[in-house]
Amino acid sequence: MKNIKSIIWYSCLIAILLLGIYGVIVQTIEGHAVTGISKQVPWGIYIAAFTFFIGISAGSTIISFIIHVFKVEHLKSIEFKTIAVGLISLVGAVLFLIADVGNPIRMMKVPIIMRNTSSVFFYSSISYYIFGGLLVYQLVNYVRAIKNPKNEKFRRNARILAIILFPLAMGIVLVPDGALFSFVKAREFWNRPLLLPHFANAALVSAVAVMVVIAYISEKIEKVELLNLSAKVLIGYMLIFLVAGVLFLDLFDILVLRYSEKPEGIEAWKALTNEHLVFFLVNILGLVFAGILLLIRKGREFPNLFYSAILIILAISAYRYNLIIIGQEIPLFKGQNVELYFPTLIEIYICAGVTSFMTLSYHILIGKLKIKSIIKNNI
Amino acid sequence: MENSNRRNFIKRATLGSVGVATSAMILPKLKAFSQMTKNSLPVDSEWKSTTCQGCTSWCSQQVNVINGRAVRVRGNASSKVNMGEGCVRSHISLQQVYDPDRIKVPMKRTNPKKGRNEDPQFVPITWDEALDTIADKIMELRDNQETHKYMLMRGRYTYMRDLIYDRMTKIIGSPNNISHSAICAEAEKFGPYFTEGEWAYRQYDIKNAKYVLIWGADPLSANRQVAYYSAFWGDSLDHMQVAVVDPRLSITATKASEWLPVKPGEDGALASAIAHVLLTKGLWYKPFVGDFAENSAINRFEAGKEILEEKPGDVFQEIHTHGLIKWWNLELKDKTVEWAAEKTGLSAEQITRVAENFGKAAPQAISWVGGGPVMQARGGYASMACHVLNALTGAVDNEGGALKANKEYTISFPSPNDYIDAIAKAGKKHKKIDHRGRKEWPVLSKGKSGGGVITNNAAEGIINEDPNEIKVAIAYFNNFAFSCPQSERWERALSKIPFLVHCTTNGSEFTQFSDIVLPCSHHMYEKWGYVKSYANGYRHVTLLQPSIEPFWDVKIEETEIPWLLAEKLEKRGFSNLLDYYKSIKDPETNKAPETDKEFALFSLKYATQTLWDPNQYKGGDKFSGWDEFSKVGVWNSDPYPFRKRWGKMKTKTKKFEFFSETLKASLEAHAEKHHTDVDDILETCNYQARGEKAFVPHYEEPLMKGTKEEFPLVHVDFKSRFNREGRSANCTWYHELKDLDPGDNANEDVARLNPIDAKKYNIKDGDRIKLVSPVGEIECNAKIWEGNRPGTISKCYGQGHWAYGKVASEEFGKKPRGGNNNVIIPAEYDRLSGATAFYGTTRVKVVKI
Amino acid sequence: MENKKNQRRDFLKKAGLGLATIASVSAFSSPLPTNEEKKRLAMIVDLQKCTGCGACTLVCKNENNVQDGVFWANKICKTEGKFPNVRYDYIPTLCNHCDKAPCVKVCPTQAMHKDENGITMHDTEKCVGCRYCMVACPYQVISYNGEKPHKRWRSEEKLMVGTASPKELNEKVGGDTIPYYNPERAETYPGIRPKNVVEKCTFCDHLVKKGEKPRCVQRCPSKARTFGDLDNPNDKVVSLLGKHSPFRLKENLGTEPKVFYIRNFNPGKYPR
Amino acid sequence: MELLEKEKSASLYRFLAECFYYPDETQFSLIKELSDELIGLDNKFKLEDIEIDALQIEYSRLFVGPFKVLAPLYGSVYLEEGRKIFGDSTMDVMDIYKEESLKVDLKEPPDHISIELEFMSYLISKEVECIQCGNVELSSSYFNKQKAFLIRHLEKWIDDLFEKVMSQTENIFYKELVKSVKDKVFNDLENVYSN
Repeated sequence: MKNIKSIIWYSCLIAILLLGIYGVIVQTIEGHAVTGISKQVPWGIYIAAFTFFIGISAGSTIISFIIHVFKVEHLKSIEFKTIAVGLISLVGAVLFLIADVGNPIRMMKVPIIMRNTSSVFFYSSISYYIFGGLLVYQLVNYVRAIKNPKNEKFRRNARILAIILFPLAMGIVLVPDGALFSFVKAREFWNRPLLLPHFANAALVSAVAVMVVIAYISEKIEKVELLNLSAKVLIGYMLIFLVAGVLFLDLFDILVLRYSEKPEGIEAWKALTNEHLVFFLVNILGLVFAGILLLIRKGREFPNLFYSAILIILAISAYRYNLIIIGQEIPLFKGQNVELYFPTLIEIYICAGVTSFMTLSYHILIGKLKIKSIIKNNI
Repeated sequence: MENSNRRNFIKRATLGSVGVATSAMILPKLKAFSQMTKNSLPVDSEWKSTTCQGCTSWCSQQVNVINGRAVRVRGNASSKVNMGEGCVRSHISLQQVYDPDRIKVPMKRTNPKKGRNEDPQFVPITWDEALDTIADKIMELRDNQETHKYMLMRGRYTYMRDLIYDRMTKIIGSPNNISHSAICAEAEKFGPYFTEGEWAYRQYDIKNAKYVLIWGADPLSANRQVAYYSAFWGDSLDHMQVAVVDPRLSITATKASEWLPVKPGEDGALASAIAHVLLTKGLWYKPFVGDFAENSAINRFEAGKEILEEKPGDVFQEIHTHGLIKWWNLELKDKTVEWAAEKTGLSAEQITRVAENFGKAAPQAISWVGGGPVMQARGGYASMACHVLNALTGAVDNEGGALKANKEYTISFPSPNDYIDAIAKAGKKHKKIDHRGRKEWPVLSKGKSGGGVITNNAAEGIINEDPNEIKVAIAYFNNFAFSCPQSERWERALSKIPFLVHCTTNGSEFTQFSDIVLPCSHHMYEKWGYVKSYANGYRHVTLLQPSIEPFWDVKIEETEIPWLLAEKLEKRGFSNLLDYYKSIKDPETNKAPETDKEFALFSLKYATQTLWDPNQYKGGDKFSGWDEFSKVGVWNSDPYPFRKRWGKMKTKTKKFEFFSETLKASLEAHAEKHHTDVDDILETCNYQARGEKAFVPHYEEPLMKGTKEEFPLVHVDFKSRFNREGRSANCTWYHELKDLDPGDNANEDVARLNPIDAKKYNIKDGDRIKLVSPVGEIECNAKIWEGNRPGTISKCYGQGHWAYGKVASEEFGKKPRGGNNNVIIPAEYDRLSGATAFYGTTRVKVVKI
Repeated sequence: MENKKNQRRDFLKKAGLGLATIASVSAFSSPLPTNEEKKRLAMIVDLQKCTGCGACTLVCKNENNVQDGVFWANKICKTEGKFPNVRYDYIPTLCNHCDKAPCVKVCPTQAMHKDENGITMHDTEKCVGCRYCMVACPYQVISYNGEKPHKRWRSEEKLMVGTASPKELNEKVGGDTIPYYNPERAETYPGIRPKNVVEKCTFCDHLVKKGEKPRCVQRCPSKARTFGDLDNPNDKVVSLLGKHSPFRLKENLGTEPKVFYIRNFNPGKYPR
Repeated sequence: MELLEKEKSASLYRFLAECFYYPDETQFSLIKELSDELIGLDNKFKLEDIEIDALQIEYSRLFVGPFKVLAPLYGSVYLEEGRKIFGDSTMDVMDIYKEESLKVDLKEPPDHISIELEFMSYLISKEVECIQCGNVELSSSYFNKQKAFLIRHLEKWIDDLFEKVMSQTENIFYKELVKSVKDKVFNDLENVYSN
């Protein structure tokens, strides 16, 4: 029974991955003309997805830091997974970038050969190399630490690295990536001081939510209780706190857009309440309902915690999508038409493919390293 | 050592001494260098002079040919008319000449059935086969003594046209050479002719003008002299005010101080009111018109009051004009501003303001008459009403005024009379297929009854075999099945012609009905010819010259094709045409042409000899010979002689006629021909005037097809600044820049509605709609636009080709891209001039799809 | 000498690609630094002279072999007001060659860069295709080649038996993809830009280098454009800027654009 | 008759200039075509027997050089101390070209032999033009310019180049070529521009 389920699950993942590969092939041959991007909206769903996953990557690294440094014993069990998720979503985010740029090979050379130190892109691409490298090293440390529970050296290494990774995640992953947008003066929708906190907050909450989902699924499928009750409660509180933060910032944004009466604000508000209404509602209502779910007593337990996590993930992806797309759809000049962006099938294929690839990688990472059992033993 | 070396060299480089100079011919003049001051282009790059015929501005242009390819276009700086400038449409010609959908080889039809939905199933044939077939058909007519059943249709032309349009038709023996003039703007010439004796368009001296009142013309985007006016418009705005009368916000209106969004067809009312204001406020230009007699009891014009003169000059002493008091009594006295405000839908204040400022600017106050108010049923009188304002302000022939064309000295081709044989003579005697000169068709071109053409009515003639059937027809540079209103009639007419030849660059709607298709050269890049035009106080004669080698098997339709046909006819025992053509010799060598190519060149040199031959010099630019002329590409006239025509006009009275004795004579002659009186003629021809009013400029109500109840909106047709006549729709540049016509959208064909109407008929921006008129319907997109007069729907002409190429039609031969206005415009005419009505004639309703 | 060798190799590479014409044959050495003075090139558009005809847009496409749907020179146009008081405005746009160009700042690879005359140039060899410049440019004048340019001209489909396919025509007349291809463009920048990179106006640097004006300036039918050196007090641009009060697009962003506008498109002296 | 001589002289300078370009296929066939035009060249100069590959190798070896340019084609190398490119003499030629409102299009230093030879050819053909229009004053000014240019530039270094090439190569084409150039320059100075 379990076998059949997992076969179906894996074949689904592989099918989606193949679809993604097909998309990549088509896009490589035809060029980005097969996507929905235009002169006015040069960045589409890839960049939205990129911001989402880079946020998760940084967020889950920060969680691992919290677990490690504050010695949150309840969460010890997911410590390794946070790093794994951090690494995989970083790879995923970079894959989205690769899907997005015209010359991926050239892009890989950006921080090494082709440098422009005034470009934020330069710093964020450096950060992917450093951050990625350190994450791999951290992962190795963990594996070694788990495999050699006696050897304190690896634990110490892991702790030091966690401490190093935290500012890295905050400072060189989240900041440049958030800033990637807010530095752009041309798009007033992005050029706001509160964009970065919003961006970071959303990153954290989505990372926690992803961890909850992983924990829940592991519990259901692998029958391993990763989180005990107090851990769940702790996470529940964390989520409430973060969701509230994001909601407050959302509310602030809405008020500013609605009442500032700057043309961009009015246009953005129009977009939010017309073409982007669905995403907007998913964003706000998702967070509200997640908050409500979490606030009720059962909310800090499975499966309610899981449901709220799902809602949060949906809400944050909607937020990312709106952030990227509306920011560009607003006309730059008075009298100019609003140009709408719609992702094409090929774009959706590729997005799904990359996501499926990340899921598969996670399975392989966890499965092949046989860490499952080790953890079990460890606990 | 040194010495021996030198000797060696000298031996070797005696080299030099035997004919080396040729190497200079292989090499470009400069290779390592470029001239700093001049354009430095790649070595094998050259600018060749030719002419753009994208519209009838006919600007002298130069083509940059690099490695044998035309790459760039610019205005020819040697022209004093367009002065090195050219408008945006000149550049689109590159996409025309390099249009992949151009026809490469002659083709013949294999599907005998003709009709809109019949695929002609063309197959390629050789030129020989094509011309043999045509020659056989012509010989058959000649053998049967029915040469009058031959017909020649032409659209655009160069002045080489006479060789095919006139001489060939006459020598074959047919009266039926039908030009497109009447779908151009014949009515625009009507007003000037019957007031000052000039059957021609005018040039306007905006460099010196203080006020320009424009009637339904859009000189910054279409016809005439777009290049010249564009170049000086901006700076002229410093010293001139502009008022534009147009139901839609044209680009000229956006660059004007006043926009008068008149109700379609009511221009005449506005013109009369302005004249009324000028007279009642004493703003007319006295040195030209004259003034009240010093001892006269009456010394001003008062609204509603007739002025009685016992004998002319009693009360008012005119100087260079004739009949002012008659005009006032017959037309103007009651045409108050309030009356006009109601008719035109404009505010009385605006009319008064415009009229007063216009009058105060006299004599540098131009009344600029475009096609809009005149290419209407009854438009001839509007043409007069608008044009005479120029006389009231003294702008006629004056600095800062409305001028005629300068003198030029081209030579017409020799008379064909000696080559017209008995058969041809008999054939020529038949009546023409377009019914000109009949009672209901006065067509008073140059004052002569039946003097002009009624292009669009030829379709009726063909369909009804009235006066006779047409068996063989040749057409070139035209597309009547697209360009003539109620175009469906042409589809029926062309289907009826048993043998139709089309000389064309692209397979067009017209071509779809042809039996033989002959691929033609592109006028600007592959053709020999010349045209004339005028602006800036000059007239130029500009050459069309091949700048690139034709890359397909194409021929020049006005010279090479008739020559080749003449050769074929000669082989069949009818040598008159070839003999005639051979009589046109190269003026330089006095050699008769032997090939089609020689004929094309020799005939051009013949026609322009006085311009380039220093021994025959008559005026204007002087050249050392043909080579220099051909290199420069354009001849300029002497500058304009202002005020030379005052008192010497070619009218009956030699004066500028407010009361047109000239028109009176013409109309009376036409009436006499049909044994009736002028009133009867006017009634037959749908005019409202009776009695003497028929001879003064006056307001006539617009004549529109359809009822207001069923078709609530009035259609406003206009021309795009990208239209190379109707021929740019297969160019991608045309479509992607279409939004440069204010109100239009790129890559779309839109009909524009005012938001008020849009709300009334529940149409949203971007809706797919159908425009339905009493005669047809077209599909396009809706555009909601404030620059449109409520109650009207404006749509640009130029799209809606169902056959012109891959880009022009959605599905070639079947489905048009956009809508062709001519499908919904009814075949209506200004019968006095023969002009086809395009404006203020069509009522439509909008149906959402 | 090592340098020379490289240049030589470059040359051979080019020749191998069949790009060598007589003109470029002799160009096997790298350009040596010229002693020409540095300039601060700028353009002035006189909106009163401008008639909104779009010739700038079209000749630009012609000069630079720009594909359908892409505009290096573009426009902003708007209709305002209510009938009959309607106003139409038109502002031609192009790359502003900003002194503080946001596109140059954000470009990760220096593909977008300033040249010695203040022209914002682009290097297709370095371009990653990340489109950050497009996002950062406040004027929307950069385009991205999402596919191989001039798709229409690569087609082998014929309209009917007696016509040619676009490809056939191009081969017949000897153009490069398009039959009216302008080879001069290729002197400083790819004649037709490859897929997956951005492209934009270069102030016709290939013409400017030869002492000519950009093509849109040369061919503006209403002579609305003036082009010159801001650092040269005798240049016409300087005196024009002094005579009128110019404005620039989105000056508040501090990008220091070098395309100036003077006077009004709409000269209406009465309320519209 | 003198006019024809001048025309020929201009052609010869132009031809010699062409010979100093890199002999790729186009250029080589151009040279060949031109040499056919130059009736009277003796067999040594006939290019039929010369292999283009060998010529290209030789050209690269002599004038471009992978490591060391054996016989640089720039005047400044011979005229300036320290053999630098772009010395005062280079500036001088630039000025001279500028006076004629000519701009060097070639991506080479302006004192490259091809450019200088072409410039001579240009001056002579200008002179011819002026003679044809009957502009005596201008034509004689062009004549003087030719003389000045030869004396100020080509004469000064052509001999050095000649020596260099003669000593560095066995290639008949280039040997003959530099010889011809040198002969032409000195011959002209002695016979044409002597007074």
